[in-house]
Amino acid sequence: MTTPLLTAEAVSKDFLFARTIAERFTGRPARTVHALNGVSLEVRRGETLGIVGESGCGKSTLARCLVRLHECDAGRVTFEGADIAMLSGADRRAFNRRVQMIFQDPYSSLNPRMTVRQILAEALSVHGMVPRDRVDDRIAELLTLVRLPQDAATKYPHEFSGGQRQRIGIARALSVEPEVLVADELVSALDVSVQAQVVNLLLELQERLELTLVFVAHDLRLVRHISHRVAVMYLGQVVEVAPTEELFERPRHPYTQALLKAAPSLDPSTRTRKVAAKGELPSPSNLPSGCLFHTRCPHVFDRCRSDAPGLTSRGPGHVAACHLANPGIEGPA
Amino acid sequence: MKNLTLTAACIAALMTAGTSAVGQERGGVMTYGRYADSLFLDPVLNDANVDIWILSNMYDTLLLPSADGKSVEPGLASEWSVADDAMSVTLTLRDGIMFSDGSPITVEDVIWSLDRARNPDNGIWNFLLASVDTVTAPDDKTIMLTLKQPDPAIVAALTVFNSAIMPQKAFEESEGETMAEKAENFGTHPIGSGAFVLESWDRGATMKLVRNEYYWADGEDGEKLPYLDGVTFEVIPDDATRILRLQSGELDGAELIPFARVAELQSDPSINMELFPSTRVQYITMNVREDIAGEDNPLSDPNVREAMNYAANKQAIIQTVTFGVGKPMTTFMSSATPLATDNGPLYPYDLEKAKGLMAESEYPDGFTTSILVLAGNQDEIGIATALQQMWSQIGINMEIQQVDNATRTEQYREGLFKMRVAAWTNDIADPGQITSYFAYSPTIDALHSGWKSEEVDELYEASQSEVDEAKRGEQYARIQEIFNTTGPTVPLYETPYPVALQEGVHGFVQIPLGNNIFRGAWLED
Amino acid sequence: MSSETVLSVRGLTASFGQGDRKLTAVNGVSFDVRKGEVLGLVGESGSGKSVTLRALTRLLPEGAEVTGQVMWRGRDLVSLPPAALRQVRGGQISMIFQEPMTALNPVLPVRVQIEENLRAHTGLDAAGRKARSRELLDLVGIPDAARRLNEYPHQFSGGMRQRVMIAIALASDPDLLLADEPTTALDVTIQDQILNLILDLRDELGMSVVFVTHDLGVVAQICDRMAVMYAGRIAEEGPVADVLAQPHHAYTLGLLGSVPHAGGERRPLHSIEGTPPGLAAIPPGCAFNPRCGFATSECRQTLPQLVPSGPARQAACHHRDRVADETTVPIPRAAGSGGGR
Amino acid sequence: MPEFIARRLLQLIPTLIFILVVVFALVRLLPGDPASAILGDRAIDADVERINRELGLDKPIPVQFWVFVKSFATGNLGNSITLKLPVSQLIADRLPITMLLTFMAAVISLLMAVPLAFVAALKRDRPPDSIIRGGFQVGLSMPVFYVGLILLTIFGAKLRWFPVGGYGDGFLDHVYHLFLPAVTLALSLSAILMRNLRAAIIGVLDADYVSFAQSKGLATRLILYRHILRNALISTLALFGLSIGTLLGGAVITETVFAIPGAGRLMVDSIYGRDYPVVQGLTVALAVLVSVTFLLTDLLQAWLDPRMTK
Amino acid sequence: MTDTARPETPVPSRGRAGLLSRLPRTFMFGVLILGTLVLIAIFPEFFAPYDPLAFDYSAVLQPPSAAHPFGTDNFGRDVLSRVIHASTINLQIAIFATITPFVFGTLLGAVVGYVGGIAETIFGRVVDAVITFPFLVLVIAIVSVLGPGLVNMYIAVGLVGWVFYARIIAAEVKVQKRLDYADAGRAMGYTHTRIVFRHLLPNSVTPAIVYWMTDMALAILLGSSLGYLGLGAQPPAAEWGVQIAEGKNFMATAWWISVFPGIAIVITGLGFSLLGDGLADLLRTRK
Repeated sequence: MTTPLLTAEAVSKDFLFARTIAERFTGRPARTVHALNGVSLEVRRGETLGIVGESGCGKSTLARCLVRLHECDAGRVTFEGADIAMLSGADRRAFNRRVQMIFQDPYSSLNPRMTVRQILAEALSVHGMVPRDRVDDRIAELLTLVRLPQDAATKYPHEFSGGQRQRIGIARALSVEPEVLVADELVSALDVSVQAQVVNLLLELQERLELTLVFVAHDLRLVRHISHRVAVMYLGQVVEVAPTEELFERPRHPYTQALLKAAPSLDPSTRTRKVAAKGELPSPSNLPSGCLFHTRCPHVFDRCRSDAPGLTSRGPGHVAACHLANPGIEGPA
Repeated sequence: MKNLTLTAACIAALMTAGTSAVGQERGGVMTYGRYADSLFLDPVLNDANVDIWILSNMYDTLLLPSADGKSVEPGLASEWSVADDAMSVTLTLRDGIMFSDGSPITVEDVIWSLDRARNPDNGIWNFLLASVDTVTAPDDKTIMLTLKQPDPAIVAALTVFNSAIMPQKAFEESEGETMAEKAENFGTHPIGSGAFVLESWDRGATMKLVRNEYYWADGEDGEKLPYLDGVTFEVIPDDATRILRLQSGELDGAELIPFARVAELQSDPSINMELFPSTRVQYITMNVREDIAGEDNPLSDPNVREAMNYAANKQAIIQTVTFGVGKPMTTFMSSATPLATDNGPLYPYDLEKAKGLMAESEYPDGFTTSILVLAGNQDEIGIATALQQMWSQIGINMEIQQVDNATRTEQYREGLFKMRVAAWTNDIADPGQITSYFAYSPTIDALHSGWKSEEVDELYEASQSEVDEAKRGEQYARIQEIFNTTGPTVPLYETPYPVALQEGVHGFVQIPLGNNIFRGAWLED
Repeated sequence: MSSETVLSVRGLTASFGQGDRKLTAVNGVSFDVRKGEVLGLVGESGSGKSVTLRALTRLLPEGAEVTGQVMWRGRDLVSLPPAALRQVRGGQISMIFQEPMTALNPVLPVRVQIEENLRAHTGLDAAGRKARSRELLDLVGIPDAARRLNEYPHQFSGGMRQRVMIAIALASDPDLLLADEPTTALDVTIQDQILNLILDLRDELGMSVVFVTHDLGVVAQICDRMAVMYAGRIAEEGPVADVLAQPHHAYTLGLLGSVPHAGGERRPLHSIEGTPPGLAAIPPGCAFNPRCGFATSECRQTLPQLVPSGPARQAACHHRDRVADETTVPIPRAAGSGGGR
Repeated sequence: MPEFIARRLLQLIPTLIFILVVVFALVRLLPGDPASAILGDRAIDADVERINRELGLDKPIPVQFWVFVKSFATGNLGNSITLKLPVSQLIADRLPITMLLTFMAAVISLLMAVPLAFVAALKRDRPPDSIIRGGFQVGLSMPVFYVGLILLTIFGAKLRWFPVGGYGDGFLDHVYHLFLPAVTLALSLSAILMRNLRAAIIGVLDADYVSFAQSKGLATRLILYRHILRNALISTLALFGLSIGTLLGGAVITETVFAIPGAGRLMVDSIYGRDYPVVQGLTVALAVLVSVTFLLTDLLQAWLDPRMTK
Repeated sequence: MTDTARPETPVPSRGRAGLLSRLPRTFMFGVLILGTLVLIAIFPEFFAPYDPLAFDYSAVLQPPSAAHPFGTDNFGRDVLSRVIHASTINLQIAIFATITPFVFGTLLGAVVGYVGGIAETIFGRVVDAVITFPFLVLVIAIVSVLGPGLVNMYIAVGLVGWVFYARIIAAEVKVQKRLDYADAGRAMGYTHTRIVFRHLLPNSVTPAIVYWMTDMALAILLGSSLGYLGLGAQPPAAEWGVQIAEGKNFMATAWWISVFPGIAIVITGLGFSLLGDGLADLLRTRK
């Protein structure tokens, strides 16, 4: 649990909107969405790292950078110490095999024109996982692994429910025997009862196959349930990382605090009529100065508007990016 | 000496052609549907039938063709005579003739017009006056043409559109640097000597002519012609639409009625379906060169050509293509052409004979060839389709190739075609023109076929200066005999001009040369 | 909060199609809405909660058949003529939707979309409508209302769009707000804002709210009473705190077990096996029986009726007593391809 | 918005260059030359040479191309070979006719397609829908020249409600004359538009904002026009714009059948007549016209759909 | 409706027996029409009572009768036999005029849509240029260059027609490539070629196929328009458009020459259109 398996080092990623001709003539710079702004994170072997944040915080972009679906603009992502952007040929294929991604949308993440057998066989054959004559056996094993009936192999994705499709997606990822699974909002499109089934499956598989899991989600309860450690993201930055219990019990960043407070609790007795965080997310193409959260922070003071706080330690394995040591309770750190 | 002077009575005959005894009525505008618009209203520099066939309404000539196309009548010149040695022609201008702007027509105008028309640099029609050496005016009423050699066609040539009399002054005052540019500008609002004058012209759509108040000829009622206040040409390329417009009463007349519709319109009581005699002949031209683009050409074998002629059932083609309107040809030129021979229809259908000829030819087993037809032209397609079937019976496999006019003309001119469907109309009431193109090899290689007969060439050259009508008739009889028996064509039929007119339209004629003559036309109320 | 009933639904049934292909999405649903209360309709996809909501004002696609009774101010909305129904819709009963991006007409400025409501239900003149529109945007917390009225939906953020939709729904002071998962598409902090806004407006305007959601947390936070729906029927109904504390229906119990609870980290959730049935294949008896650990042959044969099961509570479960005693969901014995552990 | 227009106009430049090159190449590849077309069968070699010399066609192809490009650069499109008129004048005379015809056809097809698409969409898969779709399908499947002749026979010659072809004098008369041809031309477009619009309306009918509008208690008419039609038209509009090019092309045959002296017929006549300057000038003029139409439909779309100019 | 939009319920699997009954009725009707047509087109001799090219001067312009159900034309040819034999050529036109544009346009569109960027910009300009040419005029010009006849018509249509397919496919691939399954393929380490042709194209091709059906009907119409202008099928071959053009002059006296081929075109167009609509329904259920 000590050597990071996968790390993000000051990763930045911008998306450019094509300039219009007139903009080119007037020399106006292209409109840029700053999706990631210097994210550093490490994923340790065997752990589940939860990444939470609201839409537009960059968590999906980060997940895609981790598997090299996006190339980062600055910083680097390393896998076992090697910069993944430098990998090519067989190395790149090996990386692609060892680090797998599973997707949010159970309806669009499977090719609707391929049967489950074709989907799995393709993955198996492209990476040469098993000899040709073993393909069917392996598919059967995979189906069992994700608790799908054997006759699923001959069906098309549209013949399955959302939860079953997510199992197919998981089976596809597992077919190449990866070490890391990056799950992007894996269950958020599913009904609650089905969500629970998939979460249970994921937990079980992780244990059995000794997988490392990056679990990206916006549902705090789920992340809390599944993760060893949690990173909170806001506007393309990691604002706080801590072991799960530590984070949920003692959040040190005002944004984390607001997030936790805003999440509706199942306990009707905890009702408040106080809004957890005022205002809305600033535009990611026009970032605020200083601390990115200062426009919405209840504890904002002058320094927040000019200086960007770095991640500083708040305890064992606990870092937060706030000028206040313990916002809401104590003074500046 | 042969005095061709005719009296004004003949003009009256021309005027009344095709009309009933009803008295002429004056006024009104006749609307006439044409298949295509004119391009260029200059008598000398124009190139096409769409111009030629209506030019005479705007530009008058010294002499006029007769209604049957075979003889000549007075025009701007009231009298003419050819010298005994046939080396000059003297014409007398009519008194008080004026251009449409009211200016007098002078001998200077005549000299200028004829000199322009015969200038070898001007247009493609100057050959008609090629025999003229000088044009002079002994006095202000008399025109004298002196010739380089006798020309039996010279009188007829003076009826042809390109020798029309134009106002020198107005022409030269037209805008433009060169004569060609002046002609273009003059042609868009011409001042002429014909019965009508151009009022407005919406290119491709309508052309409006109004009566020329200064026209010289008198009508039946003793007043000046024309009877009509004007003529409006509507351009309607689609045959069916043209007929529909006639039937709906929007047109008073429509030209080029498809033969398929002739019977139908004949039975329509409100429509007068006219079939004006013409010099139009329909035939197949065969390329008779030994080889075409390096390939052996079976059509060079006279036996093959003769076989094809016998195997072509002209009567059947006349039935299916012209619906009985056409008639079989007796010689390569139309029967309305002066000096045309008539020894019965050429090559009556005889399949057995044709098979026999094929067996004697170098291609007893037949061959494959092709024919060019004008794309979309139903008559030509019909002819080719029928021939294709007929000739298949003597072992000839003929492919039909539809091409547009420019492509066809190019292949034709360069001698690359194998066969083509073609038609011809005389522009002059003389056999010389058609013979020059069909049989006399120096002009265009006998219809670009590569056919050549020394004897025909000599006879033709001799005939061009032969003024003895009888001798000339003999020369032409021999030319026709040679061409009809060995020539490069399959003569099919000759057809009249099918023109449909409303019941109340009188006095309109299309003469065998194709000219639409509106000056005697009148509309019944 | 008074106990005056404003809306009374009895035996509401909504079906689509005809003959063999007839699908019943809502089957004999009955409930009351009292003045000023927020009633939560909870369920998973396909449970019929949204169709129920839309059936109240017959806002269903052409071809849908609605029967039963929806009593509103002494009139039955199910049999109301269209013209009269239009007066009720938007005037007395307003509705807000899940996706403000798709529920707002993308090609019309916000002003038009508010004013057309005012024009339909109020006698205000042009100036009055304009003033009222601005007032409404202010009311739902949209800054710079005068300018934003002329903007188009795509120029608003997600949360602001939801506020716009609420403003439109409130245009003619409705007495009942039908909310169809209005916060599902929003981030938690924005959801928090909108939920508070709805509660504030309820308090200020004295409306009643029917709030459809699949999120038990949202129900816990804003509803007074809740009805849990499963396969087109109400499974159980009662005050929120009571139902969440002690479900009387096995489905409610399973739903609660599926939600991660603090303290249960990285342990299997008490999920329900299988998936909800499709409308075309609703099992006989209790629709939940194939997924239910309590199921007996009775459940497979007899449809349980919604009957009182405690103070102000009703449940449609043959084994409500056994369920009430359980704290976690038992695993069905007939489980097929594998269990949750 | 001005920026949007500027961008679209700039995009036109490479398009026009491409078209110029293609047109130049195409007309020179045509077999036969203007002389053949003009003189016909009776041409003798000397005449052909004379005409080619007059037209500058005896010069090498690169020189001809240079002259051609120069003529466009200076805006002087040259003179028609057959009609002996400036090409610019011919375009000015003929193009408006085709434009009016196309415009009328466009309006008529909208008038036919929109209400019937509504009926078909609202009565989806029921008899009115089937009848409407079947009817349009028949219209779509009929050759244009055939439809034209049938309309002419019935409404022109038999009933005499409309003139049989021609163009008439004065604007109203033009409109009157162009009515039947416009209907002919509109038939296939309206079928395509109807199909597309019907699908769009069906799509929009399911949209949340329609439900929302209904939940506001709005009158049905208001919902149909303001909420459904406007949104459905947006997607159909792109197709409509694209179809204008097709319509302009279809005008070739309609103009021939109805004897309308428009640009379509001029184009075909000029191709047949090897009237190079006219073919070149007219093609470019048509391309500009079509591009402007695309631009206009884009603008209309942007006006209807504020999201486009975001 | 959120409730019904995404049913959690698995769709019952389609058995073979269920397949027929699930097919849209329009599709079945289209298949019926075109199936019959293809059968006739393959074995015209079997259906045609006469030789379509045989003249019979004794039976010219006969109205429909027992001997000649569709009458005869001005050469005495049997119109029914000509309509039947024409079906071969017309189906050929429908297929050959569209297959190259379909295949080429689809492949190019897929690549352009996937690559995007500068390729897309260049493609956009080319498409603009081609679609700004009035289609029929361009085809007439090209046919004039190449000479009339069907093969040259196919070439002319092919030179222009691919644009429409490429546009459709490029737009669709652009949509599809943003879907997760495309990313899933990339995350699996699949090659671009595999992703484009194995994954994106099969999912993008439906609108092109549907358009293809319409295009085949349009090709027949174009063939008939070119036939009217004399640039299409060459005589004596029977082709419906040519037949209509041939019968144009007989509309008043012998309507049967043009009406029956006209009906044949309408029915064929209807068949393609129904098939297209049906295919659209059928292929869409997979999504």
